[in-house]
Amino acid sequence: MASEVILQVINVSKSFGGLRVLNNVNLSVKKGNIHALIGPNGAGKTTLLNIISGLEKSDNGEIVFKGKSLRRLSSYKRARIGITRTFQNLELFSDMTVIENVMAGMYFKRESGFIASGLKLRKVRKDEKDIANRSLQILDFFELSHKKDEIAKNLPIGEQRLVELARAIASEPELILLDEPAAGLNIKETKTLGILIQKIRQDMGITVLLIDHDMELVMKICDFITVLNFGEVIAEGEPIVIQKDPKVITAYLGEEF
Amino acid sequence: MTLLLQFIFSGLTTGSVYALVGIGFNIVYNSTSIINLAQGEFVVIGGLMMWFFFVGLKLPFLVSFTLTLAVAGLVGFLMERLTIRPLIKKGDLLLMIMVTIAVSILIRGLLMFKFGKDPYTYPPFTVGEPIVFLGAVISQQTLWVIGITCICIAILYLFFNKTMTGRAMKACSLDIKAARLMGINVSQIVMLSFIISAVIGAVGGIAITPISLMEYDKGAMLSVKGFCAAIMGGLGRGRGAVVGGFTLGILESLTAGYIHSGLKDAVALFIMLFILFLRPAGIFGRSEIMRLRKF
Amino acid sequence: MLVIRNLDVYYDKLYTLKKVSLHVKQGEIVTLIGSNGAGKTTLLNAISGLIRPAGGSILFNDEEILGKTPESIVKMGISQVPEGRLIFKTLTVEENLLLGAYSYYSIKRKREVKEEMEKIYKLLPVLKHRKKQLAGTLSGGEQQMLAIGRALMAKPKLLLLDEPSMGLAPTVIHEIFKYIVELKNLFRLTVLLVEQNARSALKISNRGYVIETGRIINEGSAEDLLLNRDIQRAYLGRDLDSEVKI
Amino acid sequence: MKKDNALTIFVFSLLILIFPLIYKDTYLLTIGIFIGINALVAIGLTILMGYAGQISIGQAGFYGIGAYVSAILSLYFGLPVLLSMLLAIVVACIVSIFIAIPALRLKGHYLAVATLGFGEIVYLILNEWGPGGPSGFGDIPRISLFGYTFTTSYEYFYFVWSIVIIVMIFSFNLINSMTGKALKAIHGSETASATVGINIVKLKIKVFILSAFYASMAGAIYAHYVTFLSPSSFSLFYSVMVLMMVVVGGISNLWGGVVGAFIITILPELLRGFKELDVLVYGIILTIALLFVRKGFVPLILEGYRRWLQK
Amino acid sequence: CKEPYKIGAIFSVTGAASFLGEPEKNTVLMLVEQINKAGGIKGHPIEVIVEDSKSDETQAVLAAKKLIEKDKVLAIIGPSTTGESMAIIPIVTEAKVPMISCAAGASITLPVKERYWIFKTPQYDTSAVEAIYTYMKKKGIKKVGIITISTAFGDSGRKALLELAPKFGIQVVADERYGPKDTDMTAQLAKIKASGAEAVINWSVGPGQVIVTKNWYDLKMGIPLYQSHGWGSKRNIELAGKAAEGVIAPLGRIVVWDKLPDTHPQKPILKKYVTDYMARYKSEPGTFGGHAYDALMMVVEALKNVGPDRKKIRDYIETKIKKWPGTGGIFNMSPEDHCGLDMTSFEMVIVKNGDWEILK
Ligand SMILES: Nc1ncnc2c1ncn2[C@@H]1O[C@H](COP(=O)(O)OP(=O)(O)OP(=O)(O)O)[C@@H](O)[C@H]1O
Ligand SMILES: Nc1ncnc2c1ncn2[C@@H]1O[C@H](COP(=O)(O)OP(=O)(O)OP(=O)(O)O)[C@@H](O)[C@H]1O
Ligand SMILES: [Mg+2]
Ligand SMILES: [Mg+2]
Repeated sequence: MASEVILQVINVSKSFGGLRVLNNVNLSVKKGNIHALIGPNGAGKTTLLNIISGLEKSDNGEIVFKGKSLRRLSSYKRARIGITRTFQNLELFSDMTVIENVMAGMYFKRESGFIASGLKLRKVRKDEKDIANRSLQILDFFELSHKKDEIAKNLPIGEQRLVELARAIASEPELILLDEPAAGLNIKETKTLGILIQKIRQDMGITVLLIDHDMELVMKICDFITVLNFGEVIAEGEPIVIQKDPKVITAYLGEEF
Repeated sequence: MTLLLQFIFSGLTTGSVYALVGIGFNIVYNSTSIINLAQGEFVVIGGLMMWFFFVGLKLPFLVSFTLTLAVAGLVGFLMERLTIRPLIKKGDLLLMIMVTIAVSILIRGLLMFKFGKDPYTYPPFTVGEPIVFLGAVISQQTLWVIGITCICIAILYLFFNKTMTGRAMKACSLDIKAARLMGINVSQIVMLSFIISAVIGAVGGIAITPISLMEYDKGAMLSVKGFCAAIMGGLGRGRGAVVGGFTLGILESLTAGYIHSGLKDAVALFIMLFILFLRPAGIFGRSEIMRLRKF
Repeated sequence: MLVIRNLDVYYDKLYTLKKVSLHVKQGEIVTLIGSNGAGKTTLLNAISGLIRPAGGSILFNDEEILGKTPESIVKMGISQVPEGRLIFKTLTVEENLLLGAYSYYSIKRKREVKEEMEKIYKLLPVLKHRKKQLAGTLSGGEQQMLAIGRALMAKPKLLLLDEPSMGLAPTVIHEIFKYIVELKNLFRLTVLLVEQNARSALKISNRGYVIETGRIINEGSAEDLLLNRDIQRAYLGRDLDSEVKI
Repeated sequence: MKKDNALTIFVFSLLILIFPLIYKDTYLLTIGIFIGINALVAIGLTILMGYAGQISIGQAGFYGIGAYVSAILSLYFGLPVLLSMLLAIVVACIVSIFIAIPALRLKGHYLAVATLGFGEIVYLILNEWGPGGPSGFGDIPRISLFGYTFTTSYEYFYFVWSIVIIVMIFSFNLINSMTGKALKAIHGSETASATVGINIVKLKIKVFILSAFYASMAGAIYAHYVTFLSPSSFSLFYSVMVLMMVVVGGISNLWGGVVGAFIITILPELLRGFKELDVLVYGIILTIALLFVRKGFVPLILEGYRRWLQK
Repeated sequence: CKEPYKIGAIFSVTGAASFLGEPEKNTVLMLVEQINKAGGIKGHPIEVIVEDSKSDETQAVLAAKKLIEKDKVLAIIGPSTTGESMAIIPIVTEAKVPMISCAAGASITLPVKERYWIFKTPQYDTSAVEAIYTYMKKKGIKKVGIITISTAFGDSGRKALLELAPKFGIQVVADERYGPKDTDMTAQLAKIKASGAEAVINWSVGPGQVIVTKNWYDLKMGIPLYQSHGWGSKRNIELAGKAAEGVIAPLGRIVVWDKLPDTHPQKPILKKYVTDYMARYKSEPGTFGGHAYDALMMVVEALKNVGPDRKKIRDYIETKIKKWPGTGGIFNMSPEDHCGLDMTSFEMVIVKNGDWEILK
């Protein structure tokens, strides 16, 4: 796989009040990799993801995506240049249908504006048709098309997670950030999810940065792992290396693994 | 100097009323997340019922006072049982707020029916000349109002931060299901909050009527100003409502004094907006909390 | 201790639980496994009184609790760690824990509450460090710990756990399970556990039930279930397991 | 627009067309005109609240700006009425941008108070500096189209309702488009909307402008129909009534604005018989309506209609 | 029983201006009963359909439409406020229905040419102001501070006060305002005190005038307080208590009817009206109830003489209401004046020992 770096986190620190949550974190994600970020609860993983996606500002340091600093870009602009994400505590548009959720993910791809939409010009109709079709394709990919008209919040958690993933994929990102996608899924579903993530990387060429506590999943699908503890990177490497790293075992994995 | 002081006293007088209404808002907000826009009507009920018992029926002061609070509490109780309770589990805040508006119209209709449209008043709690301080005058009744306001926030502070019932109330506004899983009787607690806020509103009404008279339709204005006060100070925070209320009152009287009395409300509101734009969660509100809750 | 007979629940005229019967003896840990949407959460909510079943009976210590309010059920000693945590986001960690003790709190028992809180802090030290922090700003895992701690604060006789391991780091799961077993051994705490991670759940359990589209389809001792081939394939992810292990 | 919406609007337009032909009563027509005017304001608020999830208790402000600016331009500056109406709308839209930018940082009750504050400020300014001050001013010219001046209630009725129908069509198109989905998305989760590339601020501002557009248009029509303006028509009370219309009609459906405007406008007329007690009865009816209809009348009607179809 | 004559009435029975609409409505209901009991107009009972405009112009428009279209009334009395009157003028003019407004604004009947169908019974605000200023001139007061309520009532008073001051050699040194529901006016009064004014004039109705009086008293301003003609209700004296002592106001004779000489042409009417009203409603009709009295009686008199014809009613009122004693004064209508009253319809009255006393 190519070894070009797509995302670089350089010296990022972050405090809340007096609490230092991230401390000079450095991290590089290679294009085409599935990269995992693991660590104990409260280590700062979600915070780092928030900083990358622009929901939170870092105190210092820099995020570089495809060679460009993201400092001045607000969240929605980062999405537009190719970084989307899912959330640890689901953030679905819960009163919208499944397909509407996915279509919303493509919002910025449409070409027609506010007034044109109200007047329903021909190009608007075409635009919308395209978007609806593409959304259906994506739902097909996740085997969710039979539920396209259900209200999102009525789905079981597992499927909600998939819808969120589909929504993130819809905007055709280059990098997708997944925050505990397997939480609340049973082993079977987790396995399907693993396969899906691999397919996303394979078929769509999307780089994945993933957080999860499900070690079976992480060890199985990831190319590279970064371990965070108390806001600092304590280990980095391939799964086999990390599994055996004593620091990681005491801080995170426990003896059993 | 005297003039400035006089303006401030005047602001304190009006501000304390806003503060009391604002506190009432906070209590209900803290247990339900809704703004009870009938809060101003409780103040009116306080003033008018006090007149009814004290002047109309010529009962002794304390008896009238107690009876008035009882009536207000009863109205709060009925309002909660009949209108809020059927809706609260659905959690549609907007609907509940609209219902409080409808109830306020209803209460106003009732009060008009009973008391007509005339203003009412009765003698101040303590008779005597107004107090002169550095040339500025402040009436004794105003001191009463301010004192009562202070006592109310002190009690409420202790209640919400030191007692389990207070905490339980806050829990109810956050997540009804979870609150029930803690063993909290949500329906009772919400009822309690309506009663307390009604009683506090009525206390305010009893205290201000000698200063500012009371008529059946004063409630809407009080609700609006109290709402502004509560928001300006930061919703849910007792001292927020008080600081908000006094700020609003003093802003109004300073504008009236130094800028233009015709625009005093406009200027005060404008400054309120400005404060909100600087501090979207109000003076004492925490933006973290704002981020964590929808309302 | 808990006996459920022929419980029926429906949402919108569709059966979610159909004639479910199960029991949990005092001092037992019983696991409920089943796929997404099988009705596990619904069952726990029915026990807690959060939803009204259409028929059947739920006996707790030989007393019918079906139809009682959640408040009174909690007071009888049943406490739940709900799905989705449902912590009070804008209250502090400490306030959340205190509210856990709401059902028996009184001035006189203040000390008891304090002691209980210390125990929770010892089990989950993170919470102690964060006690003045707003619960909603905790990390996902920390919130899960708080939800568990809060339920334990109630000093329940019967603890209902709905996916307690969600979002928790492996070491923490381990700690919590260990603690629950300890409580069971020391105080004969009874536990009904719903868990996606069925294997580790069954490991600490005495017995288990398998629920599928609202019906109990299998039950037995934990060991039996762990060894059952169908169950292994469906819920324990045996084949996945073999692929991963290197 | 979806097919059933198109059909409903078509049937509705027919009804509007024939109504004045059957009822030749200008009292009813006048009520109809006010319903139409209120409906315009309510539709704007329905989009703002029901779809974008932004509360506003300040629509009277835009309504007032539309009315006053248009009246002043045509009366004192002698501009043609249509031009002054247009300019009034432009002014209201510009004002709305200045309000929206800071206000939309706020949410929930805070946003409610900020918009309330805005509405009150407009009212107080009209009261202080508007022509005639609190007493108001009259003799505002009537609407004229291509040299033809509208004088009768018929003309105003058709004029108002044609605009309502155009506005409905535009609004339906809008909310069924991608823009509508983005609005609902913002309502659902702002964080998530941002991370899928929706420019929340810009979109919110646009809807805010749209609602100001509708409200000021309604205000301008009001001014040139009644030909007399005083600030009291643009007080907080009006904002609250519009809010009530939206909630009573049903916040989640555009028709809610129209139905709500109908109910809230006509209710006081029906209650004229109660004389003294009308406030009380009004309060009781509102309370009961809210308690029992909850989601608003439109969803209730739709539900009934669906049941009826199934039979 | 013959067919009734229908007359429409639009009053602000509720809302901000209910202080006007309430006594007006009461008056009309009482009069209708009396007239019908006395046999009506040549055997025709009269029927007055009272609509509540809720102090709102839109509602007034609807009410006017209803009265004209549905009830086909012969004439309309009211509305109570200038704004509502202005709002319905185009409608009644178009429908050619005579209207006698109960609001004071000059623009209601001016320019008379355009207000062909419109009359009004209240005195102009300017008349009340003239009465005050004339009295002040006599007392040698040169500088006044004015404080007015920010409603139409206060505003038109304010305009008149500012406009007429130079004519009387009076200087307005402070011009303050307050809202209809304000609870404290100390700040404004303190400012007036500091401005060196020799008298305060408050122009308002409702609780505001009592609060101003109390604040004026508490501040010990040391200068006299004048109120508008809205002050004429005993309740105000009761509410303000001892603070009201010494307050001066131009009031219609209706308030001090019992202190008028028996020879005064208004006295019999006032006596009957006030005593009947008090007996029935346990409160005073005040100046405002009187406006409705005058309006209705004009229509009734016209009906008596010309019968049920809108145009004839109008013509009768314009040309035949001369030296006509009403509650508000002696009316002299003419094609140039559709109001017919001037400042002589007011008396300057001071509060002494909790009662009114006419100042000479
Ligand atoms: N607004 C805040 N104020 C104070 N502390 C905060 C705030 N937000 C997060 N924290 C703290 O920062 C730490 C890091 O949180 P973060 O959500 O990044 O953890 P995480 O690694 O994602 O953990 P988990 O695996 O449990 O999800 C936590 O200890 C949390 O309590
Ligand atoms: N409020 C509701 N209204 C309608 N249907 C519901 C509701 N809650 C749950 N259901 C349905 O009831 C069924 C059982 O849901 P339940 O939440 O009990 O499943 P679960 O076994 O806990 O699943 P999970 O593993 O996803 O937590 C599901 O099909 C779900 O869609
Ligand atoms: Mg996390
Ligand atoms: Mg579940």
